[in-house]
Amino acid sequence: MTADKFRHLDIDDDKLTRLVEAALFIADKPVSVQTLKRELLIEYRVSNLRIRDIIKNIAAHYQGRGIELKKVASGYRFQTPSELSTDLAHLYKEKAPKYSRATLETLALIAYKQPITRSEIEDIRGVALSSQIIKTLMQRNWIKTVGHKEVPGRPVLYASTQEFLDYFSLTSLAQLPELMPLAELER
Amino acid sequence: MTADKFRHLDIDDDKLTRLVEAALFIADKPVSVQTLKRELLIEYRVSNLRIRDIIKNIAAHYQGRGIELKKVASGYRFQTPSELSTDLAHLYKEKAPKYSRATLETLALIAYKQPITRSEIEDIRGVALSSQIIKTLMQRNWIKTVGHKEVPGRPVLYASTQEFLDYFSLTSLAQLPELMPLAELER
Amino acid sequence: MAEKAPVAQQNNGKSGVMLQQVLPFAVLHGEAIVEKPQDLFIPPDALEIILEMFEGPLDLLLYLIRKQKFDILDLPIAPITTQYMNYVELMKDSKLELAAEYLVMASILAEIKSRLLLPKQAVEEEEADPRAELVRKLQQYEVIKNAAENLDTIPRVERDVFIAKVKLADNFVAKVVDTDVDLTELLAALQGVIKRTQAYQHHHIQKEALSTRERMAKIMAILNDTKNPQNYCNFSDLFTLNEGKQGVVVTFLAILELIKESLITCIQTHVYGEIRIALPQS
Repeated sequence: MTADKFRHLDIDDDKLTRLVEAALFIADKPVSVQTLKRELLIEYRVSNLRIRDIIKNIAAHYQGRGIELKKVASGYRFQTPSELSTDLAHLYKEKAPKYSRATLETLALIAYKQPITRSEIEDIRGVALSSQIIKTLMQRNWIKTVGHKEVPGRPVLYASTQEFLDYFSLTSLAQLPELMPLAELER
Repeated sequence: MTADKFRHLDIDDDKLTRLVEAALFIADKPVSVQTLKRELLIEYRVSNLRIRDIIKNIAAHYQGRGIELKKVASGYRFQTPSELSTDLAHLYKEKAPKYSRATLETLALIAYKQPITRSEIEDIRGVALSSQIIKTLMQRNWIKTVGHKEVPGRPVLYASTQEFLDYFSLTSLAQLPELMPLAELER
Repeated sequence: MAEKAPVAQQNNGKSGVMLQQVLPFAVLHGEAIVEKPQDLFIPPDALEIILEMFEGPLDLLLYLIRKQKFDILDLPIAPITTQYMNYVELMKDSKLELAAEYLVMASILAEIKSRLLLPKQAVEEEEADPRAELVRKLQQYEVIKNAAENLDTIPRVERDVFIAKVKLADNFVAKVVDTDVDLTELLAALQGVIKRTQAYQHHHIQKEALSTRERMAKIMAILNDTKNPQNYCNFSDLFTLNEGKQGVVVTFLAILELIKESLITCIQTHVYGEIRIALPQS
């Protein structure tokens, strides 16, 4: 056990549940177990395992309610179940942004084939890639640059981000739908 | 009953609870019964009384949890119970603003010419000293009062504290000018 | 129907292909388009929409192949090329800016077609199918096209799921973290002060003065200590032996300086008695 002068208070399950639940609700981005332990619970003696158990209980408590506790790439967050989306859309007069096929194809290429260069994207799609698309994806924080490919010109390599996974409520890239099986593709 | 051609669908209590709960959670501002009826439940046949009952049940469901349903002037909203504020504050750290040049000079003067009165500090700096600066330094526990100067008005004398030395990892005040280039001092 | 007639008439002279009774299925930049490529569905509104409908030559080719249920692995180059060319011609005729990629693809198709038409020599070398590279590209693109479509169906924040927002209680106050101050900042401030001191008072500040000042503050603190209600102490108590000669000198200088500044007074109640240092009686 680490001798941490801050972690000296005991906390019962009831209070721990209340604090964790409140923290998950007020955060403006997904909250990880580490964040809960390091920031919210800095004064309390509590293990990661116990925090995880508490989260599991909270998630169970919200089964079948108007909101659900969802694990995404960068942590846990409360969101509405997707089956309520049609009814809830009435509340939102501003429609969610729509993305063009070009943008979605570029995003799919970066997500599935990362790290990938711009010219590799252009090669597969068969058309030039507009800078606006890369800019949009960068501004949304869905893609990032992860260095340069060591070929002439040292082109930038793109990869997807945690925010991308969060936005699509995924915990990891492995959760992305499987690519169409085409045995001939992988030579 | 109004003959509203939109309101034709029936909705059971379970679904109504889920929708109202979700709406209360995702709204940007407090939600009124009217808003729920007019915007969220536009398609359903449901009375204000029934919506109010559902809200009452939701509020009861959150008794003793990490958040509570609160009625405010313009409607209902979820917020954290006030008794959790102290613990939740750990999640939101606010950096205090950087100290001004005036504050740092005042601190340097107190350290260097202690014990010193406020008007002596003003004389040297050539400008009036705001009370806020003294307050800031006192709150930080970097300066303290060490009595009064026996001149008319008996002004307070300020000196630096042990905490001030500790913060800057100084063993004694004598180290302060030593850290400066001697040329600077003797010019 | 009535408003379409003048358009047809107006375009009568411009388009040679057009028959008098035929209504154009699209009008673009004032020109009527009456012929459409075979097997290519063109929505009646405008050709620009068609151009936007396809993400490039690969997308268009895939459309043509899938539309006619051709086997992508056994690509019938001749009909596909004809249809593709029809489309490209149509786009060119309607003066739409055609992306260079479409023309490049046209020449690739033409080249494949001509190579397939060449009389088959005795199989001296195992030459690869001229279509192979194109087929591979089409497949590769189709996979990504499909992946993008799937990606678009995943529940998405703002569109399908909404994130809960909960307000903090009214009494909530964020923890304020103290400002960091770097020693160099303090020293810079000190330099500023010293410059001012010299400018205003022509003081010569020496290193010694500081420890005397520190000692002066310490003495004042002792006299003002709440645990010392009489506000005095014995002269001898102010000296600490283990500080050595230098410490004694510093303390003594501090006492002299404090007396000079009328901050303390010395009291001796009887001859040879203990000297007491006290705050001046006001």
